[in-house]
Amino acid sequence: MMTPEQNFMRKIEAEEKIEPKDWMPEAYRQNLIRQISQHAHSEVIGMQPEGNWITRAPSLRRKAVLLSKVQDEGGHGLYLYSATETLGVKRADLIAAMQSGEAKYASIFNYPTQTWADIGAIGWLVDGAAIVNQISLQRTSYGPYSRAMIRICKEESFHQRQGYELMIALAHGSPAQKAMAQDALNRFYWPALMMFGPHDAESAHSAKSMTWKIKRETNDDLRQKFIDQTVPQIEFLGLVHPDQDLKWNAERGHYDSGEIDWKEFYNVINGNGHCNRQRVEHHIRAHEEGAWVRDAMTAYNAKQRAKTTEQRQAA
Amino acid sequence: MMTPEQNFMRKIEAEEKIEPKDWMPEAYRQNLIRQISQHAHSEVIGMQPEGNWITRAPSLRRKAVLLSKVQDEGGHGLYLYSATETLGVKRADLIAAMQSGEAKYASIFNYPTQTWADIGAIGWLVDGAAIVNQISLQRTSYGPYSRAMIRICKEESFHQRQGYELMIALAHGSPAQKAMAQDALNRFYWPALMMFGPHDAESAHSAKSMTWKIKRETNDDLRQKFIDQTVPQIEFLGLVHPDQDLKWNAERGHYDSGEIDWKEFYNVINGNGHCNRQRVEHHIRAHEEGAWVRDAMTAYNAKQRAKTTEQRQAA
Amino acid sequence: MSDFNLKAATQEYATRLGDDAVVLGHRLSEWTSNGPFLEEDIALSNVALDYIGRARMYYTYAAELAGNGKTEDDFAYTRDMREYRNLLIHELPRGDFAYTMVRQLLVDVFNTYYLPELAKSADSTLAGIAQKAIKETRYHLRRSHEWTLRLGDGTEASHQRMQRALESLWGYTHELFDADPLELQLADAGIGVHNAALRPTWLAQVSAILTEATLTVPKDDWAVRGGRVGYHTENLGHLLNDMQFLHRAYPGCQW
Amino acid sequence: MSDFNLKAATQEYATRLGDDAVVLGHRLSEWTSNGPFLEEDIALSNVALDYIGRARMYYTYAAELAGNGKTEDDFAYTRDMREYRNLLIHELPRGDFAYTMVRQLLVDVFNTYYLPELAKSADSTLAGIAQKAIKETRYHLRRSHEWTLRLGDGTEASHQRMQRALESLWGYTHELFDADPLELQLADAGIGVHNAALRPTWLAQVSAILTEATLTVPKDDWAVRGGRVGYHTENLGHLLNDMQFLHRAYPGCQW
Repeated sequence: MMTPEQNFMRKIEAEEKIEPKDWMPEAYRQNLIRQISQHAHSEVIGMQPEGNWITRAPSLRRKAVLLSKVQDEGGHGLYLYSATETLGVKRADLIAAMQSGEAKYASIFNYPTQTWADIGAIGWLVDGAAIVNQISLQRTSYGPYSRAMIRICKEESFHQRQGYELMIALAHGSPAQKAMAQDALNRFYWPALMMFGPHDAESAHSAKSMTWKIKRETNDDLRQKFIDQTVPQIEFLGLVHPDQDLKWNAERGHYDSGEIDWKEFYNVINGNGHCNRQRVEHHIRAHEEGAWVRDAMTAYNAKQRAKTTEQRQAA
Repeated sequence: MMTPEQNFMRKIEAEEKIEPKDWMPEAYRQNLIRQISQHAHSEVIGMQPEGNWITRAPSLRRKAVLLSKVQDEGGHGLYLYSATETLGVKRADLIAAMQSGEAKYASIFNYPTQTWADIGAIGWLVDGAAIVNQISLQRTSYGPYSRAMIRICKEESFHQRQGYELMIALAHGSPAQKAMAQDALNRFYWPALMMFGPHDAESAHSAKSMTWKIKRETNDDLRQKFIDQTVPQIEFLGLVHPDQDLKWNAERGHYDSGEIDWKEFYNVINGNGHCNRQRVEHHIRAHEEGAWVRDAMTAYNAKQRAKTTEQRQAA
Repeated sequence: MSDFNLKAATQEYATRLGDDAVVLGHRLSEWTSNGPFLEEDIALSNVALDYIGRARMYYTYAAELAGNGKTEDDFAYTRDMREYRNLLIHELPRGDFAYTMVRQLLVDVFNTYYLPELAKSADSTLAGIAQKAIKETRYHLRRSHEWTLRLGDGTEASHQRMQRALESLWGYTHELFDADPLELQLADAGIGVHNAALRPTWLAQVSAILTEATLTVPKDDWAVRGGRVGYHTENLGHLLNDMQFLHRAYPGCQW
Repeated sequence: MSDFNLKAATQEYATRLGDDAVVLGHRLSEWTSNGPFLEEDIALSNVALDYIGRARMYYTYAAELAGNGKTEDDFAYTRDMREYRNLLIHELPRGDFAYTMVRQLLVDVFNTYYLPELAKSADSTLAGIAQKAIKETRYHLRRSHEWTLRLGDGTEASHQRMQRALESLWGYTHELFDADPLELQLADAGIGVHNAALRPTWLAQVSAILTEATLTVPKDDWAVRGGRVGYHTENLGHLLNDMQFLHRAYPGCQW
């Protein structure tokens, strides 16, 4: 007979999903909680930079599309919090950890949205990078996470197309609009590349995650996919590629690219981004402003339960 | 020998000012407290409708002029609170009475400022009407009030010229600007006439105030002055006079004018104006938000006094 | 009323309804990422979306009737505050969650009666828009009704906030039942709605819900009016500054 | 540096200083009718006015150097957020009274050292503007110094607010002492200021005041930068929406 550990690894090898009630190593559970909740926080915090432009969207159609997109991100946050909760933690604790800075969210959301074109760039590049990662995570070993990814990927692809379509409108618009698009591309391209995390050699959580098939592809492989797919998209827009060192490597069948400024990456992660404080403070403020609402719900529900009990006892 | 009452009336007759330490009838004192504090509240509440456009003034010069004007109104509020305090009341109590609705402010400030032209119309018409009244009040019988009026009149005349000058820029500007000016004139002309209060026959406080020379001219006389002075100003702007019944009366040497819609006047006074609630709530909010600042000042001053005492005792 | 006038009146009417929808949709959208918890954040965004959707349909129809090549965005983005014709209740600030929910209750109950009338319009486009909106409104009212109960009969603090919001908003409800000659003529022509007639039913249902929620129906002792003649509170100007800035800063662009 | 470049650089420099002033002046003006009591409301409006005044002088000089018929208002009202060059600390929101006062303290002490250097500028216009501003700044600092003492050493609540504001703002102070090649060259040319050299004195004085006010000098463990290259926080966009809306909605008008 197999030990639980052996049985667990057998399933992993056999590409069977691990389900909430299955035995799993504690480190696997912790690793998943960290990763899925971080993903959930990213969806929720990601509502802010785009939310910053909802009231200013320049057409009603764009306003509806953006509002709907930000709403979807909230929905993704919900799926992912639910998926995390299957691992035996509570959403309230996860949120507290994010608010205290103990849990992270994707550093990309610490960049400010400065112009309307940033909404396009985020949909196209940031969601685009996220999808490359998420497609690979559809095959992740934990069942609830995998199913959440499948569901999320569909919507994200839709968002990415909308973002790119917004960029097309700008890039093919007036000179001022085109400049706005180029500027947004310049600012978001490199941070999007950084979304895949450090180079494989320096990635803290990678090895174990690969063994357990939580992660299915390495940071650098995923990043390369994104780099390759983005080149023709930039060309179609008629914009200048922000990476001046970009070159097609026929041998590798991939684009070689310039060096990422990791100093900048760690700089932003370590609290020197424009919005690190703002994002968390915004979340805390909304949460605190909503405390009386949540209290009232609890009180109302308690009253209703008491009434029902009374009625039953009277009957 | 004269009784204090006789002596008081003698001074009034002789155009001598009544000063804070002089004997005065209690009704005179109460009447003054009501009138001067209402005037003070009007200056302070009047900061809001104009303050509404400070961040949106369309040129830096206009922004500076408007900011400076609203600041002056705060200053007038201060003089007038000080003048009221000479009658043995405290500013905090006056403010509380205004916040509770017990004390009034000029109903004109319950009208919203909807466009930039309203800033011009308020300076020109509202300050203009106020000045007509205040010039007459320079001769009011209570010394501190009279001196405050003299000081305030100078600044108000300056504000009125600036307001009128703003209207000239609009009325002589683009068609859209001219339409904006006409619209503001249409909305503020009648409320400005109402600022002088009900017709003399219906004015509650007038008779006694005239006897005591708190008021020096009747509501209708003051209103007539304002109507007459405004006609050539509207003509110079090239705008249409909002009163279609306006006609020169050669016999009286004054303009006859259409009937004021007193229903509208009482409607706004009685709480159906656009901003009645907003103005008071704004004042209360700012006051409450500032409570911790005032508390800290008090605490700090107490600490400093304690230190000084300690040092003295040690010396 | 000649045919030409009827068309112009219908265009004006569609514009008014579009203004109502876009302004309230905008206010609701201010909740996105600011809700009291995630589910509610999403739900509020959803209601906002319904209103933006209605605005688009009404404006598109108004543009079609105008027949001068204008689009929905010309209506939303290039008219000044004084040209907007929304009823004032829609432009009041977002406020706290109690304020938002009380406003929704008042407006949702109104729409529950107004839209079925509009759905009978002799104008098939307006009838079609109303028909679609009825379904949305059913969901909106279910929400605002439930929240009114929860918050009214929740904690002492939530009760107070709800009652205060109710007192602040009540004076703006009278305008919902006003009609100027244009709207009266359209109602008589079977295109618009005789809205004054809806007040008793509206009041009865609102009162019933408020009472169930342990809240007190305010006195009818004040009323603020002016939206349909473009006489607005100071809030609308700031809303339009936000909404129109970008569109106006780059005139003539496609987005 | 050729004469022509010097002129262009000076124009850019005057624009930057104008941006700093207009943005902070705008923020301070948001206090008008919102102050904690009337005297303070008036005083804050007064400081706001000083900054608007400085902005006008700097922009007018920039316009003169540009020599293309542009005016101060073209600089203030027609440039986008990405073209603004103010240091970020000036664009951060108004915040509460503690936040406003801590920012003023940090900026006022800075100006106490910066302006006397600028007053020695070989460019007599810049020197003249600085000379005028020195006097204002003396008054500003007296105020922010006193308020820091009162609020820092007032109640427990006011102390906490002050310390929190200080922690939130500290990371934005580093940018005050940065200089790009343009500003370095201007400083070398005797026109600008070697601002990096001012930090030790600034830090000493700020620290002394904070300590006197029983506040803790924050750690230097974070810094946000970008204002001088037009890389702004999300706050500036909203500020400019407000400020520029009317001017842009009616292009080409005189006001």
